Amino acid sequence: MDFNLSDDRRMLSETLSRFLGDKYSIEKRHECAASDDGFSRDMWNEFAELGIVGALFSEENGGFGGGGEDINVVFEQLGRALVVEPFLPTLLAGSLISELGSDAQKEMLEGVISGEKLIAFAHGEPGSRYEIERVTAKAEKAGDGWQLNGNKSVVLGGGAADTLIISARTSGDEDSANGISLFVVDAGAAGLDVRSFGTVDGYPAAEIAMRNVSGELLGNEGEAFEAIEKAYGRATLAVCAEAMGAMDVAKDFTVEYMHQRKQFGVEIGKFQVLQHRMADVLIELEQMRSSIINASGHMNDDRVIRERMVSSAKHLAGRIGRQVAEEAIQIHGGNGMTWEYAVSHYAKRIIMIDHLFGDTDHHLERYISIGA
Amino acid sequence: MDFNLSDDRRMLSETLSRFLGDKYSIEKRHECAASDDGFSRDMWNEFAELGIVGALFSEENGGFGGGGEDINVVFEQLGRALVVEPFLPTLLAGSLISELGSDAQKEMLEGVISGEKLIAFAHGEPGSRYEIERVTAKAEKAGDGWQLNGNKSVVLGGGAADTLIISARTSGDEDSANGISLFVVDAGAAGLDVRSFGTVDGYPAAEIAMRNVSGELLGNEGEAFEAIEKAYGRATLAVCAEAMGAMDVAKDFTVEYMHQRKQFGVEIGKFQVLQHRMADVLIELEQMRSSIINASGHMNDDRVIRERMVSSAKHLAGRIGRQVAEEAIQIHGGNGMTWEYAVSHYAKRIIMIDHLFGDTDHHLERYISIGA
Amino acid sequence: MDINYNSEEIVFRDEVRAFFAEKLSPRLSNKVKFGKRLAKADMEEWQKELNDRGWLAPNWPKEWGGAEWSAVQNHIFDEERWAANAPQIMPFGLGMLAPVLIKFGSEEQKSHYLPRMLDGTDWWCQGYSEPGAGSDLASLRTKAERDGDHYIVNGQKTWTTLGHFADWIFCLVRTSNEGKRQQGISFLMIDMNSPGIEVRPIILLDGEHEVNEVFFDNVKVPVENLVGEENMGWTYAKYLLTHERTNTANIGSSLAALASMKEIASRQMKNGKPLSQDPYFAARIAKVEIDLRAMQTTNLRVLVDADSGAAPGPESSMLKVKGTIIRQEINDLARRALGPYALPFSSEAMDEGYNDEPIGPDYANPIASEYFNNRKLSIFAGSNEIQRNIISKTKLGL
Amino acid sequence: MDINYNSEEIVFRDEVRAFFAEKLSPRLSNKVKFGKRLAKADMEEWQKELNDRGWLAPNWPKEWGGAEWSAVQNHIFDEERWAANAPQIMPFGLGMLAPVLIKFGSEEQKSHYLPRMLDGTDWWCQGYSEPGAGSDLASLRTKAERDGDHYIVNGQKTWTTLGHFADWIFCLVRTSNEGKRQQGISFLMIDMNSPGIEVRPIILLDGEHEVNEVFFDNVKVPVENLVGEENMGWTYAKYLLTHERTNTANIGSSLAALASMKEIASRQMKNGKPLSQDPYFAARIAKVEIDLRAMQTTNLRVLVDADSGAAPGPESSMLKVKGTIIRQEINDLARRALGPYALPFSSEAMDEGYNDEPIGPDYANPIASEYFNNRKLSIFAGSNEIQRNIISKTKLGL
Repeated sequence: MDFNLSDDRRMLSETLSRFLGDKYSIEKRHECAASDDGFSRDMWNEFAELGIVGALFSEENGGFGGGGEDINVVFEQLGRALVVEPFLPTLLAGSLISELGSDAQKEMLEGVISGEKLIAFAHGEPGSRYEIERVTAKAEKAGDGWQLNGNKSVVLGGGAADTLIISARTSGDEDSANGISLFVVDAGAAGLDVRSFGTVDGYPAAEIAMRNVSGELLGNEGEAFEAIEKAYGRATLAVCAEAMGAMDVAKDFTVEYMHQRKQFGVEIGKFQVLQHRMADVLIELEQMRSSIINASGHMNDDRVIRERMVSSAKHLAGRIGRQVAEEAIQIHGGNGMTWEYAVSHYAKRIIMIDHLFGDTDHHLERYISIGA
Repeated sequence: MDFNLSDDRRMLSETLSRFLGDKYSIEKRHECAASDDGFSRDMWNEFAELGIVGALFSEENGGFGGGGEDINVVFEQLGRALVVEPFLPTLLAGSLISELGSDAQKEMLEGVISGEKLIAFAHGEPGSRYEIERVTAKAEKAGDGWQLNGNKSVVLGGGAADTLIISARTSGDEDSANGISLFVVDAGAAGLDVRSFGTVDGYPAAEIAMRNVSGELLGNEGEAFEAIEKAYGRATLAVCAEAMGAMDVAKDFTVEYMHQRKQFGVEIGKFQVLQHRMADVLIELEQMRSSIINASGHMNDDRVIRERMVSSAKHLAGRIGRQVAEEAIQIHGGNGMTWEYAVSHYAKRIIMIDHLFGDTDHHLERYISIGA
Repeated sequence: MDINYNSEEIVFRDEVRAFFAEKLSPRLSNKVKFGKRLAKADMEEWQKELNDRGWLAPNWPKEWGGAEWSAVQNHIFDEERWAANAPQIMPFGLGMLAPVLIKFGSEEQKSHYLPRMLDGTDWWCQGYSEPGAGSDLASLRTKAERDGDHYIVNGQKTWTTLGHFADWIFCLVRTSNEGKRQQGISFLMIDMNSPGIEVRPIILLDGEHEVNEVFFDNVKVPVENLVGEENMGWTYAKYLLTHERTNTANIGSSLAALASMKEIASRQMKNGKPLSQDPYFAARIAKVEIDLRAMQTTNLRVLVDADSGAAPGPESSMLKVKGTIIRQEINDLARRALGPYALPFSSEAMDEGYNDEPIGPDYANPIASEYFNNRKLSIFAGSNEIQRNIISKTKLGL
Repeated sequence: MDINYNSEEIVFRDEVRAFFAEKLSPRLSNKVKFGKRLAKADMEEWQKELNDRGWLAPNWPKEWGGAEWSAVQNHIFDEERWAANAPQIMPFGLGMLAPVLIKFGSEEQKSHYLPRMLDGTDWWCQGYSEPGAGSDLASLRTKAERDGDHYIVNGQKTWTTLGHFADWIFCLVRTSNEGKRQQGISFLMIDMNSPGIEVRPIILLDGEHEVNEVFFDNVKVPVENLVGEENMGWTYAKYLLTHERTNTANIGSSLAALASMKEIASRQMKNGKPLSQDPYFAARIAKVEIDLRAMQTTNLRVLVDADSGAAPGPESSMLKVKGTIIRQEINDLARRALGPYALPFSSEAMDEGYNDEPIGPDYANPIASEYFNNRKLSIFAGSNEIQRNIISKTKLGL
């Protein structure tokens, strides 16, 4: 039993942390988020040069990592700086291409890892909520290829992606795990309508409508569910780690504020109720960290243990996240309500992560149903 | 809108309060609970003489009250003194006799109100949990009367009752609301096996086994459910009020202790965390009181509103009860764990009320299903 | 005991309902319902309707144009106005300054300022909070020095709600440093057009501008703008705070928000069924609904007491704490109900003229933003921590 | 990083399992499983088995008969012993006094007392707490005055667990009133058969006798029973408390209780189906299971750190707080699971000889009683409030 990072990963973590400290202030972050793309292509290239994108891919796919711990290390740092660049879409789509892609399809990963090519995964639909098996978009054979019709919603990084991986049903009922297929679609494809928007916490996403859009099959027809579940599992772990980083910073801001801010002539940190509430926050952050360790440690195990640990972590991220975010704002008082104080943006990110890949209730239910 | 007690009820409350203050110390209570019957027949006679039993019955049935507010007023005071005498069994069985009894059957109420006759209602079964429509005990016609077979569990006041009202199925599936009948059974009836025991919080109850026991029908055959639900509603309101009284005392003990007890040289009441936790207790006690007012105010309204308000109150009694009882013990520290400090007995009663007539989860679910 | 409204109260409620049905335009109620931004003109339009009916300042004495409603009537009106999605009346002039003027102001002040509040000539804002003060009001440092027949005011106020709409501000200012901190405070009315006043927006975490910082740089204020006596401002401030007793529990707001959240939950689908039928979500709804129903009765118990002359004491702290917890819980459930569609947010979509197709369901856009904005409820107007301190001190003697 | 036990740890775990399978009698494990009272003879029987295996004092140095287990080994043993329903080893002599003697005691003391702990000759109890002290240990008032080659001890100790079984008690006593409260405290070993000692039972809220008051009236204690130096007792006491670092999180206990509670929930019926399949109850179980699984890893992280030499600091406070919350939540779920059958309680049914048919299911009788009894977990051994104070001071610098 050993809970220390390997030397490689500690270096990765430190490199990224130092880079973000130098280059990614909260002002810079707001600037990236407020730009037309909703992120900075220059920053993305710098991240890629630094090898951070490659850390999400295995060596056989041209990267130098790709394991659960790599995801943890990278995303915790990204969460600490509220990075808006498209790591999450890259992880999602990249996992699918790595898992299912033909040699020809995998060729695009080189461009992804070098930062030249942006990818995203369009899966959720207006009526699917958090159910990953509910797919109503349809794909039909058309000549040599396939034609896609339907709608995809809240596609992370969908607006800037050069290539989209899109799920569509080729058979089965609309909530059946069988019969889902994946397609590689060029962003410029005819009939593809991409409407970009920002999320309330400042990240770029898009709504996508497809009318007879041409796509190329990725993996076997109708058998994509398992790979989708795995990719979602990896992305879920990623946002848990991202939440962990953001929560840790929000906690630090709050403790610092408790030292600085005076009320009735004394530091508010001297008020025992605030002390105890922060002690509880500290305890829960350790619980969060432990559950992430469990999820990443079981990332390559059997489905039942793997997905139960993923759902445990995401359940806690929602529950603990709300506690941490709300305490951070409350203890900052009015200042915590302002755009100016960075803590408010951390709180927003922490809360909104509850809406990615299933919220705290969804994952509690999933934990129960997978175990049964 | 008027939230004051009428003069009559204020007098009833004050009379009972004064009587309990004089005659029902915690030592006396332990003595009553530890006796063979699990309560004191002498005390019961005194309560009856004082008119407290009669307050639970309407004038047409020989009492002078019987409304939701009478139940509240009486049981809140009983809760304040942890009275173990059989008010609850009397209320349950008495409600059924009042509602369904023939003139001849109602004659026994005179003896009940005067204290001479003890009654109880045997309804729950080993497998019924909190479902009032689940009845597997069977009754079959035998000559002029009926013969009962089956088991009844945790029958409050069942050991000392002279007459039992017993539910049994005369038709329908084991969880059907239709087909349940009630029977008047003499405690000395052949084939009736009554095993008395005490509850963990000190109240007398019994397990009952029936083998060809003779009973007399109360009300119409197969149509008892509605009356049972109403009687349970009244009893549920009663234990909510009882919990209210017990919680209020537990809160008072705790506040007093916070004033007296010193740690690290200061009154523990000066510790802000304890102050805030008690402030929350105070707030929740007001919520509890409001929900009891709502339930008693709607006691004669349509089923949906009446039962939703009853279930609201019982849901809160479980949720708030746990908070109040656990805070009371925790703040009393080791002393709160001892038999000697009365607060521990209040905590036990508050918690165990959660197990009477449906716990906090049961009533949340019931609130939802009744509304839908 | 009678937990129902009596016949007079029911008549009143029906009158209020009829009024909203007749006078509240669908344009305005839709803006409120869908979380669109209200312009100053919107609020003026609605104030005029209320003023025409004599209900703009319902708690003023009749001689000044009020209606002398009971606390229960105020509560009924509040529930109905939320249910009807009517705009909120800004309380700074009508609900906060006015009672102080009526009780402590000169006859000249009353007859000048009160009518101008009613007819919308003067918009008021409030200058209580200062940077770094938070819930510790008495720590204020904005000072007013007497110079002939003027005060010269220097300092800064903050969290000034809708200060950018206001013509006037009433302020607590320090006129003396002697004695306890609560002494030496005066209550001044200041023209927002005075030279030396600067209003700077504070952008909240949801990107909205509703509060401001107000800076005073040698602002000249005529001495006749002093309310009551010099150095007695703390008394007036406390009167103002205890007078403002309705709505602390947010009952009307919570009832309306609960209904709207339940509507959302019945339209959002989970596993092919309405989310409202999901056992977990139904349990969350039921819990808050049970809490709110009890809170409504708790609030009415306090109000009925108040109408029979009991002074509103620490009960209002209890209403504040639990009322804001319930209100915030409803916001939390609303954002959860939306699932992934809580994420998209468009600030432009909150403008009246915005006509693009919404992203996701038409009710989705403001929901997450409201969740964040309403975190203020447990912070502003005396944080819930301060309220618990008050409860502990006054109700428990600790 | 590797979250699994390594091969040595797995070998050790299997050894422990095999040992329990072979040496723990069904009679004893059933008593533990069904919450029956353990007699002193039961504990002695089990201690002998452990001593024969060399595992009775696993943390002592090998020269004194210990096994020098790592923290992780201790954890593994604890999980396994709970899973096997083995009796708890009373820690007062073996786990608390012994480390102090080994570190600070004289050679004579070590060679006299340590073997007698192992072979069961001496049963020890602990004399730390005093009435009115609670978590404020240093406020102690029991005094020991030097009189020739004896101390004369007067005062009172309380919460003395199993004091009625004990041959010896180790006590903190005041030998000087000079300096700070923490100075002037000495660490004495006292024969429970000494004249002037009286043990009075404290009956707990569940009616059980497990703790006592111990009164000292001019009790003569030979000076050679002093451990270490006079007036240095606080140092030894603190060493004792920080040394006792395993089990703070109650992981083994909670895992076993969770398994047992789930078993109950699968046998109790609700609406014709096992309660464990009810969505509400299943959610409650899942929540605590998720918390516990994370806590297990949190605890192991701390233990692995401890094995690599890091001093156990405020982490043990964090483990204590959350660990007891989880343990108590499981107790709460167990009582809920029983429904109405949580109510009946028979004290006699907890005796070994009791053979009457149980009232309700055979697992029901002790459940509610255990819920109440385990409220102590958040009170004893430094209340959770004290632990949060420690966390705040040490981890947050507040």
